[in-house]
Amino acid sequence: MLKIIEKLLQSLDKRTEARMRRTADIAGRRSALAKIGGVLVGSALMPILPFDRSLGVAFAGDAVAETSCDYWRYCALDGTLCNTSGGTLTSCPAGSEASKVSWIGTCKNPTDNKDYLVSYNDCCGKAEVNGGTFCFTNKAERPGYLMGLHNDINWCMANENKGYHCTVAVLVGMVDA
Amino acid sequence: MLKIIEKLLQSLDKRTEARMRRTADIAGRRSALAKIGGVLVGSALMPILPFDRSLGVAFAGDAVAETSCDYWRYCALDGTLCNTSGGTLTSCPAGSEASKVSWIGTCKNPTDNKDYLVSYNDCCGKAEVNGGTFCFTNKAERPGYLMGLHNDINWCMANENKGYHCTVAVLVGMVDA
Amino acid sequence: MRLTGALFFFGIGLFTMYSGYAAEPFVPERMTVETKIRPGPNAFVLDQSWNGVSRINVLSTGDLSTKGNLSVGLLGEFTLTKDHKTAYTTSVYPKRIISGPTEAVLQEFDVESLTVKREIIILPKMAQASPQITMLQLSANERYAYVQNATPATSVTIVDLKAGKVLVEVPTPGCYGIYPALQGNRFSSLCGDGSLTTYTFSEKGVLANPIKSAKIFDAETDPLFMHGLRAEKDLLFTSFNGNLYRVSDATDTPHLLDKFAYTEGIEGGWAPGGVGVMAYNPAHKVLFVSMHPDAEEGSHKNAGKEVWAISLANKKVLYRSVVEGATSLGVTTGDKPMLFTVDVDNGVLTRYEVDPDAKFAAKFSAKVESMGKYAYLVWVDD
Amino acid sequence: MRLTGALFFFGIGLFTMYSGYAAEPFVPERMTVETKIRPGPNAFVLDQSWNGVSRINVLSTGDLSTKGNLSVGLLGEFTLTKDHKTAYTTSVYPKRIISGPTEAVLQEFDVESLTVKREIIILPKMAQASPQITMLQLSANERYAYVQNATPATSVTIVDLKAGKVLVEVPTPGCYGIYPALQGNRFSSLCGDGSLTTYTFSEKGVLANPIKSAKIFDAETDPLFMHGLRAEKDLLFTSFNGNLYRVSDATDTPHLLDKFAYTEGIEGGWAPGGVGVMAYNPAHKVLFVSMHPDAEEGSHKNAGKEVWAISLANKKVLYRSVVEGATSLGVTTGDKPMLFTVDVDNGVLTRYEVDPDAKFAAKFSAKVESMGKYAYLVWVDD
Repeated sequence: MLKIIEKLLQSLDKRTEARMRRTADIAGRRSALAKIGGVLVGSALMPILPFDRSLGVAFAGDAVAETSCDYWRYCALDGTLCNTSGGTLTSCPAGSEASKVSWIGTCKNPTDNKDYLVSYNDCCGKAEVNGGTFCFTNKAERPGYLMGLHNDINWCMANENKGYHCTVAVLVGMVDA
Repeated sequence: MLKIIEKLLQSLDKRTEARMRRTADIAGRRSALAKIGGVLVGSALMPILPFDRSLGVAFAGDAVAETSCDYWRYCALDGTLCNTSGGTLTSCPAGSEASKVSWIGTCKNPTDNKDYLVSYNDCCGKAEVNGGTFCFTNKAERPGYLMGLHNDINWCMANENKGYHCTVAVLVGMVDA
Repeated sequence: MRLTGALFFFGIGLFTMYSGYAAEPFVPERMTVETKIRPGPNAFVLDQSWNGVSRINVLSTGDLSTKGNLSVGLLGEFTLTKDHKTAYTTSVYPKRIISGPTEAVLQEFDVESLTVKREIIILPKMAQASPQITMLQLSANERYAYVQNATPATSVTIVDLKAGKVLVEVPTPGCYGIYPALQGNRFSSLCGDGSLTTYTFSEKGVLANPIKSAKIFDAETDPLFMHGLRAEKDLLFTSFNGNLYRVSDATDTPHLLDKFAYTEGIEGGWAPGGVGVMAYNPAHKVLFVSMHPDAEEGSHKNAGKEVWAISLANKKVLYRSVVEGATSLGVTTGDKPMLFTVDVDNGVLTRYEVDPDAKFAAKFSAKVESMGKYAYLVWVDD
Repeated sequence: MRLTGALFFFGIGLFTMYSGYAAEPFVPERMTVETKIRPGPNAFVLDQSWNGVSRINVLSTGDLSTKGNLSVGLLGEFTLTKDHKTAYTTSVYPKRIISGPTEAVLQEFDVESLTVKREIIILPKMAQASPQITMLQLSANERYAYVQNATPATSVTIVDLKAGKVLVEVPTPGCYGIYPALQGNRFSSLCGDGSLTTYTFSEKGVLANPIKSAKIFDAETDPLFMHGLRAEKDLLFTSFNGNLYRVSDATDTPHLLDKFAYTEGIEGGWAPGGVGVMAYNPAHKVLFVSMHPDAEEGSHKNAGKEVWAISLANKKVLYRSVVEGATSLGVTTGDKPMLFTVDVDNGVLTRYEVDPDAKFAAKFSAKVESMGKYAYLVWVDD
């Protein structure tokens, strides 16, 4: 599993490297990422995917609250939960903006016992609220040499407004065993 | 006692008002203050007065440590003690700068049972150290309409570098009963 | 392991995938951004920083859950329009945060979306003061913002919100705090000589001569808290000693209307203390004051151990409610008041239900912790 | 009351006054500013902020008293010259602290006076990363500073400290962390494919082709912590699982020299954890590692409950000292090592005396609390 992500990231890195030699401009990088598409580019998904909370509903029987760090989706989340900051499990609080890039966790859903890819997007442009729930879990987290699995960094880094506000956990893929 | 300080402050205010009508420049204000001289202008004292710690020595028998908020000089000190921040009772820590203006407390020295005027100067241009001792005492403290007795304000306000680092307590006068 | 989601990384437009598990389709979720805060009345808690972002945390007065925040610069001050739909802050953004040239900024926020609508650069001499409602106020018609300055000589910057720029600076020597008049381009300020002084200006920024009241209070023996409130047409102030001053600023020269000691005849050395020491409920003409016992010179910032409900009509203390610690108060204006307290010592916001049929007793109903290291003031919607 | 000091307010040049009390003259004190910190070895504790000033608190290793601090911007990183007389930081100063354009700045400090000597503006793509020693390093001759970037694509900014400006940006795709070579204009970086890649540049900023090692580690099954250390001529890394890798970067192509499992045969599921997980004492060739029990996938940032002393000579664990909690370690380099730990969970800096005659057992000797909410790393003078 990690190897697959690793390869994807390497591929990404090679393409961006080539691009970087042409331009060091952030907008340039952003469009390079957008062309490759996918998980690292949260905002690129937004116009394409319809909003769907069916998974949230399906797992409503889950004993662990979505505002608890023990909730299954948060297996590699280093940050403050957006649903304790004015947002929801998958939405940023009003007045903040979605991070353009994100890191990925692979978490097991206790309901169906399957592994899901979770995109941990930061919400940006504000300071954290006071009193939000801070989580610090690191399952399959890796140092920055596997950047897409790394959470010791501000994932608002690619936004114009880089202040860290909170983190959402968005299901973006499923791992078939 | 308060009345005297009040009058002095009013006098100060009237002069600075006149000056303000000529210029809103901070440097201008600074020199106006310097001409009036005295307690509110900490830095103006520095080239004039020889360093003298005799009072500190005289009160060495005092039971209360100079790093405790109960030390007698700190009767109206809202801030972090410089002597727990790398400085001393009357000196700013290295790399910071003395505030150009200050507020005044009147504190009773238990050794001679006399009241002293204490100039609480802030040290400026750095953030507070972690782990410094924070004191919050307000004897004869007054709202900003008696600005020279007011401690709910950043007394680094007249410095170019306004970051609040810590506060010293300098004896500048004695009250004769 | 095979990664069903692998297509997802590369395939744009092909986002519905099927897992091997049952026949349930996997639909990737979409990240969104809330465009509005959750509906319902808000509490605004100001957590001021001197070396980083100051925050105004916005909470539901219903369940005290967090709706979001406004993030501003150092030394943040805050105010709201009368309809509570627009918020203003002043704060400073020095070049190197704790050093370098200071840029002072007035920011205008839409409360419903918690977004910055605009910025207006103001004079960098803005008072670098602890939170006080009197540091930032709006004019009667909300066209002007009044910003307290201190260098330490005091003045007020008048910001023309229509033009989006500073109109004029008003010298207010010896006076501090801004109390806007109910009408006109006018505000008053509390002065160290015991007067209230009124300042008037024209749309073009021409200043009239300030008008000073007779001596109203004695700054040495009975100093007033800055936290003055509007009660009907008058201004209310309390002294450190527990005297309530009712002042009129309706005519040209402000003047004292009434003064009474609400601590008189009550044992225990009680006195008001904190920052936002009073809150006023106009529906019942009842004032709430944060009170601490064993008062002495220098105890005027002590957090309240009780909140006293005082009838302005008969000048009596109606009820003394025990509270956990109250640096500042806020109260709703309607018939069934909810009282809020913040305690800067422990960062707690607490809600109390006030019962008008029980002499305005305040009963604890909820609290939330971690409102910040410097949570000084609270504003509440009805 | 009569104010003897009244003259003082107005009289310049007349500062010696006599009180009515005895014959003791009152001499007004003079406020001063320390020009140097108190002498003696220092500990530097980095408390990083993401919404305000990051601090490097400077303490005496002798009594753990505070000597002062360096105050820098958000996301502060820190390093020292070999003689510990000059410090460098990188941090960001966005226009509105948490929003607006980012200015990234390298700052040079004189340690003895805790003053900023100069600023160099660097690329704003500087990695907005939690503290890691590998984010900011100096070249062998200390002429260049290496700054880690991430957008998230990774690169390194080379800052020419002689010229006082950025020399060149080196793309380091798939690699992260900066390990300067012992000689020349060269550094290496750890890569997700399990290699170490070496980058060389000329004084003019011309980049040589990067040289990638053979695969040294497996990022999935035995990932390395970023916190690599220099041990004599080699680089030391530990994996999450407790394998110690000794790598040479002395020749053109970096290569693995040795690898051994220091947890082998020890019960309890111990593994290294934290941020600055290792510290090395060259006098004895002993490595200290922060270890936690019951390790599992995802526990690699857990604070250590023990510090293990490992002999590099015979590849054995010499002693397991119980500690209160250790996120990062620092150790003096001499004959009688002092070990320091910081614990980011509670902001505590702790000092231990290490006894070389007792198998390098570390005995608690002092601690200081309140080192900050994000006190991640510690550096110590000898």
